[in-house]
Amino acid sequence: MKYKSQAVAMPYFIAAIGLFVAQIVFGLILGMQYVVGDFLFPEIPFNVARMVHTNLLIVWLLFGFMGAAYYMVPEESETELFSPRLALAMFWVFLIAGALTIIGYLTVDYATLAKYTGNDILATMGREFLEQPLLTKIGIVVVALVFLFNITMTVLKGRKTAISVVLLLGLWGLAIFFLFSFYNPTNLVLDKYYWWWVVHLWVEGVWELIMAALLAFVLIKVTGVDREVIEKWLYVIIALALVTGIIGTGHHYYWIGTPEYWQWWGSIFSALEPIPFFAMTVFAFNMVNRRRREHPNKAAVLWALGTGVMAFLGAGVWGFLHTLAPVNYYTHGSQITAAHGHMAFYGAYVMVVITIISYAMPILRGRACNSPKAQVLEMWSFWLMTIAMVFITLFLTAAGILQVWLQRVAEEPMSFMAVQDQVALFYWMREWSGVVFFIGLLAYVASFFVKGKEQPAGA
Amino acid sequence: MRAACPPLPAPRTPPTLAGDLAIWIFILAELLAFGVFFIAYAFARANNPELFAAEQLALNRDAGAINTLLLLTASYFVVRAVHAAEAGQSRHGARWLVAALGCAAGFVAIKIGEYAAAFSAGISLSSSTFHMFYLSLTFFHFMHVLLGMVILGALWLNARRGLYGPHNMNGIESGAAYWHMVDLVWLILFPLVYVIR
Amino acid sequence: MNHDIRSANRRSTVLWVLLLAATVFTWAVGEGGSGGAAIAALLLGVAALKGAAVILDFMALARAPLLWQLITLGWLVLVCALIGLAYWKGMP
Amino acid sequence: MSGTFTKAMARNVFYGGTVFFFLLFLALTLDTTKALPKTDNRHNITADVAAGKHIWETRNCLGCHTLLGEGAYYAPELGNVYKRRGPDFIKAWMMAQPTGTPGRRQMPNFHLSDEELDQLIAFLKYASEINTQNWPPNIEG
Repeated sequence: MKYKSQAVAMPYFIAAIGLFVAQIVFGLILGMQYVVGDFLFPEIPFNVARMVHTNLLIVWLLFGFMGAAYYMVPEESETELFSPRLALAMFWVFLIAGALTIIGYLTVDYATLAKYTGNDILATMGREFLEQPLLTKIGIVVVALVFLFNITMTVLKGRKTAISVVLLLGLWGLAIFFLFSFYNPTNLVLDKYYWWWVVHLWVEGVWELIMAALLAFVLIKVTGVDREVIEKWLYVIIALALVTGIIGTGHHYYWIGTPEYWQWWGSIFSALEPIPFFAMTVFAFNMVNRRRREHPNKAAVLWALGTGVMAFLGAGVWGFLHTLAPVNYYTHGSQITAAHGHMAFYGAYVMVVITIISYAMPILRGRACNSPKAQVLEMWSFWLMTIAMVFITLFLTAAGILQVWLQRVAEEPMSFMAVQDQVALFYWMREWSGVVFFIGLLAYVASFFVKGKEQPAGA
Repeated sequence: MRAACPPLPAPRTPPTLAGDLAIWIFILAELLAFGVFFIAYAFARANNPELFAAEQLALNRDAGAINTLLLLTASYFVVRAVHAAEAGQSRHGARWLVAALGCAAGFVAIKIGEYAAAFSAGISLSSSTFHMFYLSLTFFHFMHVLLGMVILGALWLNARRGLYGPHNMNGIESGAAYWHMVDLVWLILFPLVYVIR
Repeated sequence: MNHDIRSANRRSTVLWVLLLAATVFTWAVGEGGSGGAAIAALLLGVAALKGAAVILDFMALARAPLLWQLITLGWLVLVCALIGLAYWKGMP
Repeated sequence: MSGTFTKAMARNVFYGGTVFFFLLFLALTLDTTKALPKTDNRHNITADVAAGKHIWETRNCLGCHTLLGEGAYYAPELGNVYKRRGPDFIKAWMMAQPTGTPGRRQMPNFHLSDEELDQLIAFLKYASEINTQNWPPNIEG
């Protein structure tokens, strides 16, 4: 650790991993409810479990991004953080707000929660991924602004590198596009149109800047390749990501009451969206092959390469699979969407956050890398989680293809629920893959507690 | 292809790309987007050739042709500007860039006239598949012309200050390559959308 | 060097005039009002030749590495070929 | 691939390309905003529809169902449920929940009043009349 204030990243990373575990527990509950419909009903209805599952994902990724920024920015800027105390204070505010929200979801009826948190003043709740009560949303904005202030001031007073500027841009974009979550007109089409300005322009827009910056940072550290080389490829990759991804928003505007031309614009540009992901994979492997040093943290290198490959598969390939309008006409809102969502989020964002944690956490704990024993366990967790996720995706894809066939293509279409019974076998296999994923995650957590001969810090 | 062209000078060794690799990657992305758009147009047309032909006939082919001449001429002027810079006459090249900007402005003016006529005739992105493509393709290209003009303007500012020369060609060659790309896609767009039926 | 540039200028000027002429030709065919497979193929061919001239001379790819020539000319040929295929498919 | 490759040019391409495509996106958004009245069924938005949407949101219906294909994939599409089932069925269905059949997926009872049910149905009727370019492919959603 080069700067004392980087230490503030540690609680963020710990919270991220803790919430990740909770997210997967709820994922397992959901998977179970897919096959045993009345599992935990009425204590935890499906809609509540799903809300917790997706919201936890978003919150822990945000914890991860913020932790990453607190770790990276002092080192990039070559100066201490503007205010470590503010960063720590915001950690507790965000953690408590997040915990209260989740407890609210689980203990209070959603309509009651809405009533007591000001949803009648400004209705923003009840939309996918934006289920948070108004108070939580405002809390997110406050935390984000304070965080951005802290980070921006740090960058301004220190060295400005391409990585820190791109990271800042991504984080500012994240905050700005979140503001559209406060816009909720009665007109359903407008509501959906701008809902995607949060969701799509996050995950296929500004988050990609954050992801690319994180990846570039770790690659510089573990490969020792010239910063100049990595930074110019960083620019090229994010340029391609935004050039295709911004108009690519159109692939969500096919069937929600928007004009027909989005089918063309959306198809054409989102067909190009795999290119930046492919470029990122090639880039990551290329840099590792050109490495000038053997970094002792093998696990971090593995996660970095895995991010490239899995982001390309999940976001690139599985996205392309159903992005063309004539295909999407049949697959829209089916298990194929779920398959893509799982692998894309895991491959792009979960893995990149774990990459930075894997790289930074040993250093934060005062060593260059974990002991070989701990690293071996961590690599086991990598393979368990990643392969399990591949299988989750494959089974959901199979379920989706069958679902589309029976429900939408067949001469005599079956009803939704009848089809669900037909594909139950795939849901069972998905749930078992989920269990393996959970085991992998437990192994990952355990790897933090494995002792062994460690290398001293200084790398 | 090469045989059709006048003799080329002996290639400089080693062969190099004129302009920055970054701009060329961007150009490739743009060419891909345009290419896919063109092909989409052609296949959409194949489903309904009569309707496409009828609406296509109503387009202003004169305006399209004049705009092609303007873009080609602008491109030629840009080539002259690059050659001037290579000869160490950056300020002289600036004048060629002004001429290119003039042609580009002419293109923009004619295009705006065309759009005005189309909108007053009630043509919109939603009025028919052909009009959707006509407006989308030309507007997408139109915005590229505007961006190209911004780039040419920046080149002009630098060229006027005498910045470019045989040892500093990266900027002007990159900008020029982008402008030629804008020209290149129009060379396909014009016959495709305005003429071939 | 200067001699090279003068000859390059001359070559570009000749190409420019040819490109203008080809454009007028395309326009005249359009005014003539005739359609059909042969005309479509002819106009696409002219467009491809014009594109090749711009790529090789204006964009100076004639003196670029072979890979880049293949990519750009390949793009041109592929796009024109697929357009041609679509027109052929849409013939009555 | 020789030739130059500079960070400054890569940066310019990033900023230029981003601004360019975002402006293009804004232009398309502007056109969409102008074209929406023809497809989004806004002239049928009544006070009941607005109230119905509020009920829809505060019961987190999207936590299980899809609406125009967006939401969770646990329960049937409701964008066209008005056409598939009709108002009376929907009302009866919601009042009969949960079924309590062992092992089957359960929908909570939201204890909506008759008026609230009518408002929710008004919202679903409005949603079913949005021009979705013929999606879903058939009535089963």
